[in-house]
Amino acid sequence: MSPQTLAMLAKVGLWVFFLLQVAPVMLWLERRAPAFMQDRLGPNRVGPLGLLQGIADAVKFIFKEDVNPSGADRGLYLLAPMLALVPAMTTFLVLPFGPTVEIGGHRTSLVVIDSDAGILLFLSLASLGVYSLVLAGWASNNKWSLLGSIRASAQMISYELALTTTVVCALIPAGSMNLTDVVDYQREGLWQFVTQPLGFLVFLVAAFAETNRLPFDLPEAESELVAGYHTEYGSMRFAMFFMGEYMSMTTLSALGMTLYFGGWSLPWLDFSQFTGLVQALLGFTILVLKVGLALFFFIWVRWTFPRFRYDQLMRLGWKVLLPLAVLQLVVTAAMTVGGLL
Amino acid sequence: MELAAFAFFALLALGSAIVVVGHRNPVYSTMSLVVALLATAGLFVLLGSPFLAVLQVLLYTGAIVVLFLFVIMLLNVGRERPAAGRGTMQTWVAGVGALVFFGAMARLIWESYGEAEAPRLTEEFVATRGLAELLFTTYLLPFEIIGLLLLVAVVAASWVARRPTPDEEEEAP
Amino acid sequence: MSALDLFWLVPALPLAGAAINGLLLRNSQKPLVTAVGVGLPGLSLLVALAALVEWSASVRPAAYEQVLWAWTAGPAAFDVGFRLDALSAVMLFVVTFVGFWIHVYSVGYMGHDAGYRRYFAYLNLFMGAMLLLILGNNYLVLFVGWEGVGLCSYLLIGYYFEEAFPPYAGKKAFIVNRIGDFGFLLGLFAIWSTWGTLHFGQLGEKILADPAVAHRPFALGLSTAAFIALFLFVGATGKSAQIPLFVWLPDAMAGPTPVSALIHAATMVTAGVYMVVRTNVIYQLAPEISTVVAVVGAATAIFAATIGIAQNDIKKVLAYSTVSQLGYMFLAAGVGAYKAAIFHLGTHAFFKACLFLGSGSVIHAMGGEQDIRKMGGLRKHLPATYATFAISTLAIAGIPGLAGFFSKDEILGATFLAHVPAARLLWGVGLLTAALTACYMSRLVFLTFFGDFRGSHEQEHHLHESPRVMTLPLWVLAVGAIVSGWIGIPSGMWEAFGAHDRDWLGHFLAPVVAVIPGHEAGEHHASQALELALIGASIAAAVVGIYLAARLWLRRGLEADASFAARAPRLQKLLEEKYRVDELYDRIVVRPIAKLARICWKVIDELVIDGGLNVAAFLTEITGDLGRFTTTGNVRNYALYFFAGVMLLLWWMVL
Amino acid sequence: MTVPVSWYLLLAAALFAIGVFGALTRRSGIAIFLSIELMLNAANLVLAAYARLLGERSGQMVVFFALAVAAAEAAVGLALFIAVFRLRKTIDIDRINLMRW
Amino acid sequence: MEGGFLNLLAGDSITRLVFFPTVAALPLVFLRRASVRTIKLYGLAAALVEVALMVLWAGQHWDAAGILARDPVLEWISLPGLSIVYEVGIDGISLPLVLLTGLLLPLVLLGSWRGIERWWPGFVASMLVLTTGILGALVALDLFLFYVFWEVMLIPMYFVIGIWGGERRVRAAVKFFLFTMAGSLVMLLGILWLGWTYSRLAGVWSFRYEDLLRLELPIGEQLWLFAAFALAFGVKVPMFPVHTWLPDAHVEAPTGGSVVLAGILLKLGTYGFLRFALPLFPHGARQLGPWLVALALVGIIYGALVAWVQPDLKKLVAYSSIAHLGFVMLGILAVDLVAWQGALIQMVNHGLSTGALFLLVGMLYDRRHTKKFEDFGGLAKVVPWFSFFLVFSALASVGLPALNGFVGEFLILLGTWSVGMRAATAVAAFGVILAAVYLLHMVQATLFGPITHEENRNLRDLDGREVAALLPLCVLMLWIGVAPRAFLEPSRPALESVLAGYQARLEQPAPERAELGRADFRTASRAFAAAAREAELPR
Repeated sequence: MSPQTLAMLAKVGLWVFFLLQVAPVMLWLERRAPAFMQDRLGPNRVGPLGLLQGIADAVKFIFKEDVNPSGADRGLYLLAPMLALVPAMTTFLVLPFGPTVEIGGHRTSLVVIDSDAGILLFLSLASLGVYSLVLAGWASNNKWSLLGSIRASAQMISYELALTTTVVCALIPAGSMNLTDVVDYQREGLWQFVTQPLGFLVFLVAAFAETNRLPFDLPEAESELVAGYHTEYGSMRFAMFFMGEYMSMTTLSALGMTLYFGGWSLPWLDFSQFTGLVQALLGFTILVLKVGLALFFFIWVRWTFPRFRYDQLMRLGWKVLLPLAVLQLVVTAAMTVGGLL
Repeated sequence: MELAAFAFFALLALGSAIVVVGHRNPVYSTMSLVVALLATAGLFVLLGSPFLAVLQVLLYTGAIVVLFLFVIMLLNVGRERPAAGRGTMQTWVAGVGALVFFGAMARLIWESYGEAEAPRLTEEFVATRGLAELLFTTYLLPFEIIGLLLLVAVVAASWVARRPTPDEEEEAP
Repeated sequence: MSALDLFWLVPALPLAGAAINGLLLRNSQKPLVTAVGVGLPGLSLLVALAALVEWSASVRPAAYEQVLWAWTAGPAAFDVGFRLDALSAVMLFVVTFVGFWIHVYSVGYMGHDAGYRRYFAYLNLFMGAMLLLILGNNYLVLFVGWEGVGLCSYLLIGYYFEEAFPPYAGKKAFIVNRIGDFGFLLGLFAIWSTWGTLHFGQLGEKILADPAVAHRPFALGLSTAAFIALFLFVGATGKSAQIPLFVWLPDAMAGPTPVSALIHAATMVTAGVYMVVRTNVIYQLAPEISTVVAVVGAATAIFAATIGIAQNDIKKVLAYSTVSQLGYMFLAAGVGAYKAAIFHLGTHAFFKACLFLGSGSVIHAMGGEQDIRKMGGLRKHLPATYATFAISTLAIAGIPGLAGFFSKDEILGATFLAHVPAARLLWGVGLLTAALTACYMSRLVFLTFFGDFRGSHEQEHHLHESPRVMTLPLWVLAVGAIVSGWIGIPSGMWEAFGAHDRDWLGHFLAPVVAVIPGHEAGEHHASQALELALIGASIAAAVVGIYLAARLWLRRGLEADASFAARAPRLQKLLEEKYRVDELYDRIVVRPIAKLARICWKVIDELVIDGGLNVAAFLTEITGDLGRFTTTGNVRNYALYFFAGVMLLLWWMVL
Repeated sequence: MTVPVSWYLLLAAALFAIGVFGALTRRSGIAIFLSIELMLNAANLVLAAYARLLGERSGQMVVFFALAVAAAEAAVGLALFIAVFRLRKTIDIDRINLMRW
Repeated sequence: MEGGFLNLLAGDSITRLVFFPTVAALPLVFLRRASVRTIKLYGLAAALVEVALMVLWAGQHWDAAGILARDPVLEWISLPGLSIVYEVGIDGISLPLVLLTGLLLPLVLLGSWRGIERWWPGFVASMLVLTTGILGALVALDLFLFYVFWEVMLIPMYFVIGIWGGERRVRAAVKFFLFTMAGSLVMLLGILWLGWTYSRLAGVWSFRYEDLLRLELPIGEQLWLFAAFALAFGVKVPMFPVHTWLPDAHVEAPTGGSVVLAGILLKLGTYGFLRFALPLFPHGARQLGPWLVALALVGIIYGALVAWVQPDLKKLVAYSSIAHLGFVMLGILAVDLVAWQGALIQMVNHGLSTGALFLLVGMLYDRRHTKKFEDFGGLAKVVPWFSFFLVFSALASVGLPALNGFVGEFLILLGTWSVGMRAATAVAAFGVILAAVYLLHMVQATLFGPITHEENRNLRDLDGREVAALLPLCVLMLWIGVAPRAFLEPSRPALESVLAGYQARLEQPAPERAELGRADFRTASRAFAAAAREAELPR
């Protein structure tokens, strides 16, 4: 087994481990944090501070009977939840969590795929996420679901534009689609949320929409569509959507951090003083912490804002965010050309 | 190694393609088209342009095909009713035609290239940079035009698909 | 400013009169209309006379030319110009003089007619055209007048257009004339293409310069001269009502009587003769055609005379006599006696005009009645008319001392002595015609003025002599009918009585008749005895004719006709129906053409051509229908076609 | 070992042929559309293959443009389908023969 | 280029003459709400202005030599290797027809005053645009341009017949359209062939009259091309077998339409022969000439005969046009200066007399809404002025000397005879007889005889407007008849030069393969050559 393969496996493992933890943790957090905000307890029976609540839920999901709604298109009905995981489980491939380091006499960059088209890969994989929603909604032969998925796909396609544009903005100064370069660029200069506040804002909102989080969670708006595209899903399949959503939140947050908050780096912290392995772990930890903050922010927002109406959503996406993003694009391009960045 | 990859993707592409044209259920067709496209993307990688591969995924699978699905749902297209009557004749002609076409092309290709080896992939051939330079120098004008085209397409689409005004409604048969 | 400079006024004045009367004046302004309608022709008469005097004083015998403006330029350059020479001088006098008096007469005759103004407009127009005809210095102007008079005769014949027949008659006249003009035109073309000019003077010079040209074979196996002569003569037959184109003249009597007098007796119908004489140089170079002219003339003369006997319409009789007299003139022209032709033309103008006006006076008195069977004994009621009518009749009959005698005798003499085949035969025919003429004219007189009145009572009741304005012209013309003969007493006659030749008109017209080098045969002088014999013959003919008429109609009145009808019904009917020539033409010419026309329209146009097109259109539609089946409206089919196309392309490019 | 480019071409031809067959036989407008996309894809493959064979990137450029055009075409085409569906309540093209006679 | 064109349009130019009517037609779009009367007056005003422009132009450019100006040449469509130019000019050949067109325009509007009931703006606009098309075709010196105008001419006429015509108007309009198209498409092929041949020899495509005149084509090509052109023009003329559209078109067309159709459009055919078909393909013309002569003669006799038996005034006049145009064709095919002079003047004559006749028929139709002979008779008593004008025009049409018709016919026949076509002349002259037959038939059946229909007893006589429409025509008829020289002379030099070039090219045998003619044959029309030197293409 060649060292390259070994390193590769190591990186992937690291990510997968992390991502798998996200869901239960978030499950807990999603309960406790609002409780904390609303000055109540939240789940605190299972384990200390109800920390094991997630485990319990997981067990519940696993052992629940899974039902196949009548008239559902079985194949797709089954396929949909798995697809939900695809983007989440793949997009991290291009996220760097450290500089290029020397481990065991082998130089390796701390990113799974160190590709020129890295960010594109991220986006394209992320764009596959919509399929799960669409298929889920369609396959489960339920008009609520269908509506939900239609909304979802429309919403995601719309906001992808804004998102992608802002991402491009973030890439321009670094002059590379390789996220490693982006991070390096921020390490030398300012973090980009300073230089591109507008872009960051748009990115943020778009990210919420992309992940169907409040205030943009219309696809699964309980009050209108019961639960949207995954109305008919239960047990593990539902859990998959669940995990998919959190994972994509995570990866998207990670992307955001990488683009606007210097990714794995910290200011005034010189990695080169550590050994390779330490660098790797340190970088990863920093990234995870940042992502954690972001996730908390997600929850925070969720319990802060009311839900948008569908037409408002669309209008916001097309008539506000997209223009703003384009504006940012122009500005950034101008500044870059002008040498300000 | 490459051979294996090629075989994998090629078979995947062919199989899914057949499903695309064969399956009665438009959603299945669409999904298998996605697969075919992804397979093609893989082939693009093998052909030394990861950039194209990524674009393929981003544009086709990410946007276009989603649009298809979207429409399918919007119109709630059910299973296609089986071909009947004149269709069969059509089918035969089409099938034979397709075969002949393939035969002709195959012969043509084989006679022209046979086992011709492609030059080894070089770093700068694979690199996206070269492509970018080409895009923003030689192909700048087409690039802009394409942009325009897309704009027009969007406007046209939104116009065509608009909800018909009452008077148009009544002239609908 | 001499009169000759104002020469152009001669035709211009009547034309102006026509314009004024036709376009400016109103029906209500009758006096003014009269003043213009009669005054301007009178004026032009005066100008003409002045010009004649001045010309004969200064220019004569040369011709006076006056070019007004260039009609066309370039290779085919023609001028609008006038020519005054002996020939046109004679014509000018006759036309203006007779014409003027007929205008005067019309004032009375048409006095009560609603279309008085229109009538005078037409009449003036005619005068103008006629003057153009005779004064033009080239064939083009002549042709302009030629057609102009044709137009006027058309308009005047159809003057009473509310009735059915007159317009028809007018149309007939115009079209028949057109047929003649067809020949005339071709003749002109031949002249122009041969000698490159239509100018009388230049033409004469050119021909005489090299007569050989005229003998070159041209077309239809004829020499140039023959061709031209023949076709010009065709024109003449049309205008002057000769066989075969005489049919229009009798019908032309549908017009007002003064018109018949002016146009269809005195002036227009003689245009053919004038033209032939004008072209005598060519005719002299084409003896064979001259013979044709003579024969046609003679035939027409006898033919019309025979018809004249059986007619009962006073104007018809006169019409046929006109035809036959015209025949005389052509006979003369044909045998080369051009002077005689013109001479007879002049005399005839007087007495025939007088006769027509007289008949008009009779008709006037009879309240429009024209049938002599309803007349009789008018002598008492219309003394003046009777007197003048009788004089003219004697004149036309050829009673010695009167105009007709001299001219007719000269013609007969010339014919007898002419160098044409069967001259004697022609002479015989002429003589017979003379007798017949005397006969039917006397019949006319006897039936009209003698015997007792056969008309209805109210007719008899308001029989009255015409007003002075009408009788005066009658007298004037009657006098003319007497004296006009004296100016041209033929040289033959002088010789016959051993007197010195005082043929003033002959000498006057001499320069007109071209002398062809190599043709100076001339008419060889006959012996005195022969001349006397000839004179006697013609006198005898006249006397016999009158005697016969007296025997028959003076004594027996209408029974004469009846018994004749009883004795030879078929012949009588044939004559009364004018040999059914009209019917013949109708059957062999008009109907077939009409039929052809219908066939062209209905069969060729609508059936063949349009039908063919419709067939084509139908085929197109069929193919379209077939093609239509390919457009199933099914996209996949279209796609399949498209794909097939691609395959073909592929096949073509690859394999 | 490497794969001869002609194989890619053959594959593309096969894909194209399949697409053709689908386009000609399917009744659902959407399905036909999918087949067409398939053909387009095959064409892209050919282009890329030639780019590879000739070591000339223009082919890839063209693919790039082809993608964009495909996007436009899809947008308009689908819009058309929607419009047609509004009128005819079906996108079974055997039932949509407005162009008939 | 546009700038150049606009400058021309603004300046004192042929272009202005050509396009003024169209420009004048534009405001009608906004006048849609205006009252009919306003529209009529506006149209009339525009027409009169056009006439004024023409007269001024003619007055300025008049030249004893008859060489008139041409506009500077503009690049119109210029692609590498292909230059189609906008090139217009007037010489003695086109001038009379141009003036005739201008003259007829206001008269047509006056004549249609009452006849046209609906949608005057459209009618006026059609007429104006039609005028532009006609003038354009008359002055175009680039065959491509000529073809464009040729078709432009077609469309308004199609509408005029199809919208304002009688009850079977559409059929007539379509028939008219198809006939003309069928012909002109073949001509288009011919034109393209010429351009292509030229490009083979000169390396660059060109459709300029100047350039194409240099082509010396082999006899075969000449035959085909001449046939193609002859078909197009022959349909327009119309010559015998392809004439059947004319009666229908005329019967259905409104008065104005008929006038323009007979007055000018038909002349475009004969003009085409004179300007293009003969000079471009001398040998072809010489070989096919006799056949066309035969057709022309058939047309003369045939048209006359058929006219005679028509039950309908308008149809009679229509068929008479066929006969008259037959004369013109005969004259043109005689290839003789005199004959050509006659043909040219005869075109004008026919425009005047037939125009007047159609106007009169229209006026009668306005009063009685019928054109059948059996409904008339004895009108002379009721409407003397109408009768006067009718007889006058009819006589002019008959070819009575001292009226215009005679001048043309006489010169034509004279020329035809003098070039040795005697039989033909004889036949044609026979046609003159028939002309008298049918026209007098018309006059008699309409005006003379007893009044058979009571409703005819109290018809209105012509009013001032109608007289105003007729008087100019009649005056011209008389004037041309009495003193044609003034009308013949200006065009003689142009005709002479065309004739000279034609005969010069005939002297050389047709080459085996197409070639560019030598310089001395360069242009049949020296007049244009001269003008061309000033206005060469800005290279």
